[in-house]
Amino acid sequence: MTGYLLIILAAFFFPGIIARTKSIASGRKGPRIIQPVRDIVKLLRKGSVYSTTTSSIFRIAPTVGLACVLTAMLVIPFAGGNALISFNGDFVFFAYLLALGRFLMIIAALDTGSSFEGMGANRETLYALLVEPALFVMMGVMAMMTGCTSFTEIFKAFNTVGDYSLLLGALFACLVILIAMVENSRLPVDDPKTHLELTMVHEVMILDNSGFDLGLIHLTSSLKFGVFSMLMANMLIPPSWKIGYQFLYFGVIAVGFAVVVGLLESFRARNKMGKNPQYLLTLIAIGLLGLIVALILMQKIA
Amino acid sequence: MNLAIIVLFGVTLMYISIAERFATYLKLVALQGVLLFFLAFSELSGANDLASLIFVVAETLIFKAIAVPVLLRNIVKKMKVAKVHAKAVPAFYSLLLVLVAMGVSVVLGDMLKIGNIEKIFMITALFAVFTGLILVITHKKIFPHLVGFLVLENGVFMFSLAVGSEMPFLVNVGILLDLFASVLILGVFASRIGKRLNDPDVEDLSSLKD
Amino acid sequence: MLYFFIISVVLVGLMLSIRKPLACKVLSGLFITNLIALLVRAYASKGQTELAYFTFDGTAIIMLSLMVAVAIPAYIHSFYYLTHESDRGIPLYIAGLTGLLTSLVGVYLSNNLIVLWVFMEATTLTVSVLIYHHRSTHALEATWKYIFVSSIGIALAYMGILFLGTIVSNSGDIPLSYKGLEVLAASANPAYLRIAFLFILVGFSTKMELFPMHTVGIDANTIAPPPISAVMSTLMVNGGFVAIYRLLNILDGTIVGQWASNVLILSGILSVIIAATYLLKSNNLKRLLAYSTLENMGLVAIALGIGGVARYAAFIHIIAHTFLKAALFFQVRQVRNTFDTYEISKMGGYIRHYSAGALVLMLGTLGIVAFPPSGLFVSELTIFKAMLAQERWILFTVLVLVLLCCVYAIVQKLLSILYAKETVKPTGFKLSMSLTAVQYLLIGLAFYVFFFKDGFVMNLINEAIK
Amino acid sequence: MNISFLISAAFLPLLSFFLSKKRQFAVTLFTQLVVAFYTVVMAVGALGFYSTELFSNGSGSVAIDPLSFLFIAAINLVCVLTTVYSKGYLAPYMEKKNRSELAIHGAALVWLQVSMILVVTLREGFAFLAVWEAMTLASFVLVMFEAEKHETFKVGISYLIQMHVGFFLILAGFVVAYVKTGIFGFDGLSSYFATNNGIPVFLLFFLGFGLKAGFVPLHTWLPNAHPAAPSHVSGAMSGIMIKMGIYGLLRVLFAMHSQYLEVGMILLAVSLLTGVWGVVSAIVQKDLKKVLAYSSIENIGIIGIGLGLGFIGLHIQYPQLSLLAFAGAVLHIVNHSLFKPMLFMGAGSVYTATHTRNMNDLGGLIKKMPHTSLLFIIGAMAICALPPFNGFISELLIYVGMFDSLVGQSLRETILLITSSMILALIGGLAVFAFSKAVGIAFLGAPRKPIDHVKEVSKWMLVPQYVLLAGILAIGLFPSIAVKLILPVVAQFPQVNTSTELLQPILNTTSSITWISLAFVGFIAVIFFFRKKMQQDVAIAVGPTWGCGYSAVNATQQYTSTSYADSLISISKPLVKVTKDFEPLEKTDFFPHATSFKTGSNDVFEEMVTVHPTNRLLKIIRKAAILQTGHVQHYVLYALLFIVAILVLTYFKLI
Repeated sequence: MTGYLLIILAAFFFPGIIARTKSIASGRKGPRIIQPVRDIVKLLRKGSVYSTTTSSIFRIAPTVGLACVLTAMLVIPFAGGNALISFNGDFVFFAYLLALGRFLMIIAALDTGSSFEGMGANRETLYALLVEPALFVMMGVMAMMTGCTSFTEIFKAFNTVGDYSLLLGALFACLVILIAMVENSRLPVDDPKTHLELTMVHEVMILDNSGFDLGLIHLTSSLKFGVFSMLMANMLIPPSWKIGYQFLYFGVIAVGFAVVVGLLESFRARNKMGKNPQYLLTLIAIGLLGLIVALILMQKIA
Repeated sequence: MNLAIIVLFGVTLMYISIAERFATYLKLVALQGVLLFFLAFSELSGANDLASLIFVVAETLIFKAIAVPVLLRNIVKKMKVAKVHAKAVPAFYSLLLVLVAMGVSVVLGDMLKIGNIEKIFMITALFAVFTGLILVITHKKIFPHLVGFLVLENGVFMFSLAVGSEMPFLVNVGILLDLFASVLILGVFASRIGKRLNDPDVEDLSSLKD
Repeated sequence: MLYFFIISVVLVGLMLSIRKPLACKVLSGLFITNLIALLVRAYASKGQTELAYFTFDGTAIIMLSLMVAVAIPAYIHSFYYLTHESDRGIPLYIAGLTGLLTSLVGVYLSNNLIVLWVFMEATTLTVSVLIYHHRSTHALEATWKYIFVSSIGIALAYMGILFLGTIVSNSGDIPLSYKGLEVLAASANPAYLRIAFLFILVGFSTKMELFPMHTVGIDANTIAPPPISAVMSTLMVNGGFVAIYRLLNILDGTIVGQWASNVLILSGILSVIIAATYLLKSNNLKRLLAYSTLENMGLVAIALGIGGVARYAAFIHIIAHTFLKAALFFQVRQVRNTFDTYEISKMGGYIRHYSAGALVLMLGTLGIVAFPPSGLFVSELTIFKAMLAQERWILFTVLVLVLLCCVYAIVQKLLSILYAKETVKPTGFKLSMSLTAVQYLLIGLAFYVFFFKDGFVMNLINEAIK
Repeated sequence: MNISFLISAAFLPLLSFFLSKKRQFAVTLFTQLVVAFYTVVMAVGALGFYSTELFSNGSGSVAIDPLSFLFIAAINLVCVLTTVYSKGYLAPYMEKKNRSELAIHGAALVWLQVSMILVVTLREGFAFLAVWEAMTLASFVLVMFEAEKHETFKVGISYLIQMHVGFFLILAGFVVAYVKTGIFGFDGLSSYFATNNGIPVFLLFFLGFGLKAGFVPLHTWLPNAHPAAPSHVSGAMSGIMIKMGIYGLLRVLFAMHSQYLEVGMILLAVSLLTGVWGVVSAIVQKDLKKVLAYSSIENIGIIGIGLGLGFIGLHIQYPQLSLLAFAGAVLHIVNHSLFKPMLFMGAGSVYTATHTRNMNDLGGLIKKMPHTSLLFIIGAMAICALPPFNGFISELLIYVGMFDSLVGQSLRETILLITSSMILALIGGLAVFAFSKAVGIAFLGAPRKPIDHVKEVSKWMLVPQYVLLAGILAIGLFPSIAVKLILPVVAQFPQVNTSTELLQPILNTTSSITWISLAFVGFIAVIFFFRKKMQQDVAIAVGPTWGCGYSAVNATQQYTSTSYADSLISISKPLVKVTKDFEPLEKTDFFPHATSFKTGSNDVFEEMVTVHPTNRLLKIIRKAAILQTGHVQHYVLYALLFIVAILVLTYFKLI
């Protein structure tokens, strides 16, 4: 239960910290940390405009998207604790649930009938397609090391497997950062702040959403950030520590994650659209590198 | 005595393969009929059953020596112009083929070395059969096909003489009757084709093909 | 037996003398009853020999029953064919057909090579009259070629029989009867047996549509009227099969037996390959069916060559093929009248013009390419099983490839008649329903071959194979 | 189970030749229901062994074991539902086709069902092969329904020939086993595999049955036959008939005793290739039914991956892996025979309403055909293995099997398992790509061609789809029942123990999935209710889609299926040969002539495996046709040559 609440807590502050770091990096004071939360609340109360070409799919897609993330959070434990629901193969369920949310966002984008949204949908499917194997390789390695196939048991057993788990934990934490950047369409793959629709990926898919739906979508993306920061925390926080220290450590990781994202966005330009598939392949390469390192550490090679 | 007749028969076979004019074909076929008559007569004179002797004599002399050449002659008469006829294969090669056929039949003849039938009869019979086939293969016109078939007939008859002396008379009758029936039908059709196409040239008889 | 021959000769004579079509109908009816009486007597007195030269053994009874099954519809179709279209020479046509069937009975029942040979010669002469029925230049050419090449074949066969005669001469009992020959063959000089088999096989290959001299049979089938080509490509081919099957039985015991089977397989596979090449190329409906006969006889030759259970399959193949091919040829006439041509490329949409006939054509097609409900499937499966049991893998792959081409060609061409766009305006001619019913009956018989259990037909075949 | 009753039932529709068109459908449906009811009742009662005399020389020994029972249930369900669907689908064909064509079609539908039921119950070689060919014949007749189109005619015949090739391969396999064991049929296989090296025979069977199932190098008939056939036929064929190939493969696998690694490796390699290649080609297609045909190939690949992993589990003696993988494969067979017919029926309804299957001409159908579109979208989500539906359950079992067995394996197995999990994830992503395209472009967005004449299809066509939807949701939300049902089938695999201590973790997983799915539905309800309440008193306006200020927006600016797939084509060129043919305008012609731009994708494997070899073979055969020259002397020459040839061969002892 603690994991669930912590994720929601992190989600509240995440976008604010990113905005603040970016503005400080560019010399501005920047808005309050909780400004994005206020935006979402304002959006939830506003009226909305629906396009004539859209159908019922367009209307329910954001709702199901948020429900997917909320259900996905059920399976994520906190630092060795038990998740609300845990069963063999729940990380597969986690990945495919996010895929369901993404599937509905894509067909909703196609539903609007605008060429921009079609472009965004097309790119989104291709990038998601290339990211999933990376996630599975990572989870495969962890299952290989710990011998169990659910988040709770893996993270329980992960840190105690051996001293080298810290080395792998760090490697996989970086991998999670990169996956999170792609999953939430942050900089190297997609630039949220650009105003030229031709270059957008995720932002262009939600062009036509307005009012309550737009609020839901922003809430979903911030929650996703919370989820990935919790995943990263699970890998780094040793379960043997006391609860107080674990909360503190999680706070440091979450804020650090946000600051890293903000800094990355300030000092790095967006990839050329044609280069993205190649970039995503590097993610899978890092995953495989983690596999080989694990194999060496477990004396399976040579 | 038999040997001389058989050698003469062999010569007629070779000569027939290079014959050009229809008239020469006629003469050679008639000659072969006569030779066969003498051969059959000398062969069967020993045996005592008179009935088969009379039949064979009648059959060879009347059919082979007289009736068939007459039939062929009136076919030739209807073809007013075609005295000389063209061959599918030049004469030189058809003679070469006949020689090869002779060599093969000699080899085959002595390979089958059972003694109870005169080997020389066997060789000439095989030689005649192969020559008949070659005649049909190397010519385009219907008339040489007919002649080729007759030579094949003579070969088979000679072979039945060599073997058939033991076989009962009834069986021989049935066989020779059938052979001549087919010759007659062939003759009738040949003349019908001659009349229909006013020139029994077999080239244009090849419209039925894939 | 003797009465049968006398009656049939008398009937032929009467047909030729009385020119009226009605008389021909009555006389042919008489001939059919005569035939059925013979069949009943044959089945009753199984295994006995009559007139010294004829025995009623398993093969003969099967072939006779097949003849009865095909002859009756052949006569019915012929009368429809003669009255509607050409009225020239009805008596000559019917007399020729009766003469042909009589000589084929002689071929089936004879137990002596010479008698078999004589009746074979008789079939050639009688069938030439039928091929020449149209009296067109094509008919003339086809008849001339057929007689000429068959006569050469018969002469070669006679040479072969004379070679066999050499081994009989010293024993002196009934010359050249199968049983006698079988006993003597074991001790005979193998070289003689080999040449004899070769000459007889080549001689009779015109009759059984096998490789060396199948060509004229194809032309004859194309030109002859459909009922006649139905009889030719089923009953006459069965006659050729009986001749070669008897010969193979004689040589079975001897050391030459294996060699003879290999020659038969070689001839069979060559004829199937040639059939495949021409099936792909031919655009004439009757030519297509003639080549499919060549292919099926090639398969039967291979089956005889492989021996063992494949011999059993050969008989089933012959029975099923007779029914299917007869039904298809009878249906060809209806197709001809609807489209007024035999060109397959011009025909089309037959299923819309005359759906009953189209169904016969579809069932016949799927039967002839050996799909399950047809008896050919049983025989082909058994042939392949026996072939692979003898580890003949190259033969298997070549045969499979070639058969696939045949199936492709036949199905594509025959079904294009049903479904393609027609270029010729159909004449709307409708055959009487009774005739189509007869075709359904024949196809039903072919499909029955697939299902029958160990009925009386099975032990007949076992008897035939001994 | 009395076979003669079945066969006599199969002849019942023959009398529909004499009935009017309307009543023909009633006869067909009635016969199918009788057959379905009879077989299910007998199958349930007869989970034992029978031997009834069936064919002339082969004893048709009938045996119903759990695998046959599973297939009988699936066959009956799919066949009856597709026939019900066909009533609506065939309505426009009533005038065009005459009575006998419709009668043949109805009879063939019944024969397909009866022959498939017989295929899964007969074990004896001869009877099995006969019924196998009867199934091919029935499906050939069904595919040839619209044979007046030349394309359908050509495709139907190439389908028949390829199935015939498969028949010969299976026959060869049976005979090789028969020679050694004396039993001609499946029963002889186990004793054959026990004694001698099973790999060559396995390969023969794998090629034979793989041809029918649609593994990649042998699949070339599938993408052509399905679009050509009417939709209810392609639904039945893709839903259940290609599973007959899998059924045959399972029968052979049940008989395996050893060599598990080689069998597993072959299966896994081919299936991975099948899965990836199938779905990549599905993405590139323009024709809606071709997309579904290629996705059938992909699902066959997933089933193959399950089987392959199961056998690798047997080799490394890791019982959980084989149990989970086999359970996943068998469950995926059931799942696929549920959602694939539904999707084909959806495509059929689209064709009935709009008379086109080209996605570039469709779009915006959800406004005119809400039911069909909704069903198609749910079917698409099920086939992409997205959670609340049944596709996810079988893939989850395979995933858990893979990850569970990773611990403590040697290097080779680990790499094998990790790569297959990665590729399976890749297939999942590609499936999302393919079906988001199919759904988004065909059903959603603005209509690319006017669709005012389009209206929702009749009730006959929707009811079967809703029945299948119920099946999908049942398995999706309550998987533990499904796993328990297929357990006896999994127990038939060699050396697989389904003891409770192994089964318990699986049942835990499935029950918790039920809970989490209900939680998911609960979340959706809560948010939806919250959304409705918040939007009650606010203004909801309607306007044109935001076009960045461009006023003359029209439907052609939308993404089409080709452009949507372009991003993937750029990185998967070798796998998928996309052909673009258009005559570019030269600089010189100032008054440009009318030009055209046409893209298409032809099948890499099809050219390599079927098109080129057959063309070459037919060319060689045509060149060999020189014998029938018409000259008599040539005919006599052949006789002479044959005699001389045989004499020479005998002389050199070659014969």
